[in-house]
Amino acid sequence: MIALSDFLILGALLFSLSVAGIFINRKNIIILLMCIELMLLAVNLNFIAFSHYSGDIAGQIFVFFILTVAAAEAAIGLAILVVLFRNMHTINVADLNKLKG
Amino acid sequence: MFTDLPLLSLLIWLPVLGGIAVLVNGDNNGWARPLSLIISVVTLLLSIGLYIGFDNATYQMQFAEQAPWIATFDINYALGIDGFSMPLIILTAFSTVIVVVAGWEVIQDRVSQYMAAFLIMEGLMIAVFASLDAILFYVFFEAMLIPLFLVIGIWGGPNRVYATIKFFLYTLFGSVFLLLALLYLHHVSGSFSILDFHKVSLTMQEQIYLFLAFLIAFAVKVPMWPVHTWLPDAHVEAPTGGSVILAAITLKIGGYGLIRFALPITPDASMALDWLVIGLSLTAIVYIGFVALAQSDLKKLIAYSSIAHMGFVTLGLFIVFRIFANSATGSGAVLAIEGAMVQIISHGFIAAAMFLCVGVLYDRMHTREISAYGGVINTMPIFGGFAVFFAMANAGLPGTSGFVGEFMVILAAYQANFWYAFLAATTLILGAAYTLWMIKRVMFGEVANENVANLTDINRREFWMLSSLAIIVLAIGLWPAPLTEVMHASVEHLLTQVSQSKL
Amino acid sequence: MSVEQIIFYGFAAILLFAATMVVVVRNPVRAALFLILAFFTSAGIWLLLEAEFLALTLVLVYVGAVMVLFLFVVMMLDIDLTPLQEGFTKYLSLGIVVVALITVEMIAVLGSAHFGLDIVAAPVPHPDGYSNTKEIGLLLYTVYVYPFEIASVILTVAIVAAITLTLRKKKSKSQNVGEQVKVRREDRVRLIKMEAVKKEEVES
Amino acid sequence: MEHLNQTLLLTIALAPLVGSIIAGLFGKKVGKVWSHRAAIYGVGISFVLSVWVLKLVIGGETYNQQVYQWLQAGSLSLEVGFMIDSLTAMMMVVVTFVSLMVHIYTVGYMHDDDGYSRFFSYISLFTFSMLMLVMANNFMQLFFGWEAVGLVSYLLIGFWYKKPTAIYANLKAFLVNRVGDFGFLLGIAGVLMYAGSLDYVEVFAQAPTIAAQSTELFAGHSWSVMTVICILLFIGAMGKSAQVPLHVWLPDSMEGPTPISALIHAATMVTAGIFMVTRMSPLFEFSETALSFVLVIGAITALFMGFLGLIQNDIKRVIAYSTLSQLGYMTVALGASAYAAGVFHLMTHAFFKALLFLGAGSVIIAMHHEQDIRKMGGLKKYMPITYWTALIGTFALIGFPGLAGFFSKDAIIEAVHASEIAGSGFAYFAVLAGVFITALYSFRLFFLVFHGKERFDTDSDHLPHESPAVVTVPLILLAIPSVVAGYFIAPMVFGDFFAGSIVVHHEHDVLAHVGEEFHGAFAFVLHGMTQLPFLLAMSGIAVAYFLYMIRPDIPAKLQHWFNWLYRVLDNKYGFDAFNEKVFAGGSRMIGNVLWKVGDETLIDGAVVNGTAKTVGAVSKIVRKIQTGYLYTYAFAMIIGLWLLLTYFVV
Repeated sequence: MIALSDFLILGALLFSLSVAGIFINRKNIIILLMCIELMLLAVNLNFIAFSHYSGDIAGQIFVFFILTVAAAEAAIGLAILVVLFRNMHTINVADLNKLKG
Repeated sequence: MFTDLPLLSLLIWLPVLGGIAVLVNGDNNGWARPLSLIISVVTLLLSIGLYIGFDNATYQMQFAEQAPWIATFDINYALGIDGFSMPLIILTAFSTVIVVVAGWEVIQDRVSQYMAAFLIMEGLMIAVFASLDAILFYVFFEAMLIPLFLVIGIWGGPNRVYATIKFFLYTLFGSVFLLLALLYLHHVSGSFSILDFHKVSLTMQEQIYLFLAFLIAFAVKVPMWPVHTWLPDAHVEAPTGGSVILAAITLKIGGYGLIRFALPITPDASMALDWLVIGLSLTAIVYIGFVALAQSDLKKLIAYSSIAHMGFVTLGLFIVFRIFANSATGSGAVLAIEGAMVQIISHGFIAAAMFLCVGVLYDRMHTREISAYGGVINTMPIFGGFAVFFAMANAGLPGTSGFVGEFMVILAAYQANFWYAFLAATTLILGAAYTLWMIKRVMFGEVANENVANLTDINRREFWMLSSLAIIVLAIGLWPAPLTEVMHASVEHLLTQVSQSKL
Repeated sequence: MSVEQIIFYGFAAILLFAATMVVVVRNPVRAALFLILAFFTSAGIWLLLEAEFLALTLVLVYVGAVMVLFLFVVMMLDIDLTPLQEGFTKYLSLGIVVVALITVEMIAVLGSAHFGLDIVAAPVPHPDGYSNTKEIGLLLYTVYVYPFEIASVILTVAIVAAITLTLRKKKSKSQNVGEQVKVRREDRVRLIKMEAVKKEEVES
Repeated sequence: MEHLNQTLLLTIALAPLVGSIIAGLFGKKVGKVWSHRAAIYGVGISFVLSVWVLKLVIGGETYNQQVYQWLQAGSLSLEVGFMIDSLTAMMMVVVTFVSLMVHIYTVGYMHDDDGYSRFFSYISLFTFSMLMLVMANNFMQLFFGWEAVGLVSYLLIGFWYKKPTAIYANLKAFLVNRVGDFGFLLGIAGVLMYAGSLDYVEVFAQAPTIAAQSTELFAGHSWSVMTVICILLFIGAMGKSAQVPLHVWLPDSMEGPTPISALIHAATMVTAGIFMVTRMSPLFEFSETALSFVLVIGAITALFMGFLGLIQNDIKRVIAYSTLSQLGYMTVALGASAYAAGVFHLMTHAFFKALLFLGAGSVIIAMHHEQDIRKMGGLKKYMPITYWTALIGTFALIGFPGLAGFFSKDAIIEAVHASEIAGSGFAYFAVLAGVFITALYSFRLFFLVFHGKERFDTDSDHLPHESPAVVTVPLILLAIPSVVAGYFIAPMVFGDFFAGSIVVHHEHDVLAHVGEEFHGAFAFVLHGMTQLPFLLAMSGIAVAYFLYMIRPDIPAKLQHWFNWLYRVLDNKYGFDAFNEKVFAGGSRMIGNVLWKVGDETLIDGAVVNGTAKTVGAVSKIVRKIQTGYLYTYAFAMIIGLWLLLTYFVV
């Protein structure tokens, strides 16, 4: 049998990997977005695992909503990216320092 | 008939909504000025209804209105007035009419926004005086700053950014403490009603902290020495209308706050710390009197004189404890509080008039430097008459309203301590010195330069504006009884409140 | 080792590998493709957890729509990759240390000591005829109907926002009849008063 | 109107006010003629009715009622009301009479002035204020009138607002008066505290209880309350009645037009202090210390201000210093508890000093506004009426037996002689010496102006000539009481005319003492002929005649020999320089220091802007953390996440 902890640890590893991804790909905004998607995936995994083991379907509902919001986020994020690139001709995060005082 | 109407709500929301209407109407069709005038005059007429319908015999809140606002937190839309707030509301309504008239020709830029700012401010200020719910009070107390901030920031002088930020930060600094105090009082009393605050009993330590919070909040507004330095800057940069409202109403909120919050809620702390307030007030009177003497800018001079005059308000409010200690009869204490109130009202008219006079000169010469003037009375005789009259009122000449408050407070101060009266009475000399020296340098003498020679006397609009103020100043000076009558019951009630320990 | 375990570990290994590759590869196209792999495998794992509806949704929505969008954007934009690689190794060591710490801590919390089989027992499998989709649907349209509606609004807003953001305003060549009719003389003709100048002055 | 009633009294007070309003606010509309008519009718009505009131009061009537309640605070009620008794009635007649004369005179004097209507408005307003002052039945109204006359004085001294000296003088006058009012107001506050009322009758009724109390102004020093109150009140009188050291404004006030010098700065306003102290006699009687203070201040003023009159060359200033000196006499009388004598001198002085000023004004008109007496001389033949009236005024001033000034002044001197309170010895010397000095400077002025050679341009077409009737008629009308007013001495000083209004304690009652030897006015005159004051006055005239008519070279030599003394006198004992430097300069300096150092450097610089700067400095450092890069924030977030996680795990 697979224990709940196995799923949770898998989620944790997935989450850590995406965090590491944010660290090392700190300039490429596309990969940053992908890492965020991965992070959400890890979270979703946890939700579903808990839902399964506690027999409460509400967890899955939340995953559903997360998916919805994540899709929206991805759409807007990419749209912003496109506009950004159109105006700045770069997606390098290091160049996005307009807010620096 | 007036008791049937929700008169206070009308007084608050008519100018606010009217202001919005003026704003929406815009600058293009020339309706901004007449519309604003109509709204402000109607508000003034309605506010006179308060006087007519007011019952002098009771200290209870009158014209009360009550409705839940944020029920979750037990915050109510509770309004009501007593003898302290009613005259202030009328003063507010009157000042706004004057301001609208004063800005009639002078403001050419964004007229509708200018007028709307003042109308909205009027509603908010009336609301401050009429609120009986602490949070409601606080909201209006803060909201009122926004239009004033805009007025100074948009139509102000060259250094207006510094002045507005200083003004805003100063007052916000004070009101943070006010909010804390109100929240704490809610915690203790379980209500946000100011009247419930009056009844809650507090330990000495609680009272001291609350009192200091109130003092900081309202001392900035008054302003008391040493938190006064925002006022000269704000006045100097503000347009005439802004100065008028600032001097006539905004400062009064400080004195009103002390009456409404500090004295009745924390009577024991007020008594224990009265030396502090008295000391600061006397410092304001003497120190600021000297400082005013050294000014070379007309508006700064008047601003400083305002601070000195407001010193009488705080002095009058806080000498009552010493008077109680000194004499068995309470007439001295009544004299002190009513003197402070009369001073509040009278200063509203006189300072407004002084700033309008400066405004009249500034509109023509575009300078506030005293040295740029000289012999103005040669070219503007009618204006000169008004200026000398208001200067005399500012110097506290009997027969003008400026005398009444000072006279009452000095009489009362003697009953507290001879030296209080001694220091307070120096204003007789200092006040006359700085005011009349200014008048001498500006008004009298040979025509100083070509600019002065080309001055034209005041037009009909300015004449009516100044003469209406002059009539009121004279009327209060010759017969203050109608003004003080409305306060008697409230003052007596306040005195019973402050003389009962809450420990 | 049961079948379930084999499937789980196999899928988990692929998932972790794919995730690592997403993080490590330099080409965003390849990263996107690896991300698709990661979604696929996690969909498999979700099936193990009897979340069939969500597993399919994940594949359909993410792989089918979101990831395609990613690829589309990546390919559409002419991205110069070289500057984006800078500092890759510079932060690698720090990243690994921090991430390792987080991982260790998380595993310590989530490990078998707290969530092992002996503590949280495996649930009884659902009977035949059980429909995960039906269950979700029941809940979604009753208890969670308002959040559901809000989610739909969010999606709509997202669509509108995305379109508005990327929409390029083109100069319209169509004519506005209203403006043409409204035009007045002052808008078109400007009369200038000029001093009559003598010829000599002009020359000088 | 058989009896004193409110309508009658209100008419007296308000008639000049109405005249003032017509002349002032509608002067342009109604024109010059109707301006002065309105003002003169107003004051005329007041005068006639005042005489009527005096008659009723002599008939034994008194009046004390409120007109309206000004203010009520607790149990305290402040009212506006009238109190009419013999003192008030006498003052009303004097004020309205002199005022009426001055009004008429002004028609001629200010004939060509641009501010004609304005001037009438002011002097009518003054009459109203002065009437309010004397008719008051409480301290509040007294203070109102007190300040109102000060205001009108301010306006009138600065009437020619283009003259720098005039606007300097009016500011100075107002401020010095305010110093006095400062004390006066504190005195009123003291009265209120200890008597619990500001109504004369109630306060006076409480005088004995007040006198029994003491107060500590400085820790450890116990003062009698009555002394404190009386001295504070007297400081007010010192300001208004120009007693040393608050006298500095009066000579400068001569910058105003001559009619007001006569009305305000000689006859009426400056005597308000005397009136006030007399009115307060029930209080002052309880404090010998205060009386001594009054006496000494008065004596100093009477003597030393007389000296200054000796060296002045401006015709009006000489008379101004003589006014100061005479005010000193009145104050001395008050200090000696001879209130009736003081008030009597007030009355006679009002007539003859107004006469002298108006005479001086007449001379000034004739000399085309030249005021330097060194440029006059021999005017006798050009202007006989002015000459003779001035002669009467001068004789009255120096106390020539039979004229008004003689009776009043002699009564004062006798009273001081009889007084036994501290300082009376010095005061007696001062008033005696003052008699000589008065005669000397008065006749110096008289001889230099009217006798001797003409020191002006006699060839020109504009030779001086007698003034028109509007000027000379008031002179003649004022000359009459200057001669005859003295014969009222019997009822006023030694009789019981003031019985109801002045309170004198038996042990201070010097007038009763003097009165024992009083056997009618003529006997008093004959007696006076043999006394020291008369001899001193005569010798004063003789010395003046010798120095300025026979040997005009001697004064110059004296001036040369006693140069230091001359300089002291010329600098008026240095009061002006001292005030200018120490008070005016000092307060401006304090103001500047408080402003620049206190407000701008300490509060604004250190606290307000200092806070802003500290915040700025801190944020400059903190800002470095705020790189603006997304990954820095992400990094911070992750570190934070890790820290939180560690916290919860451990």
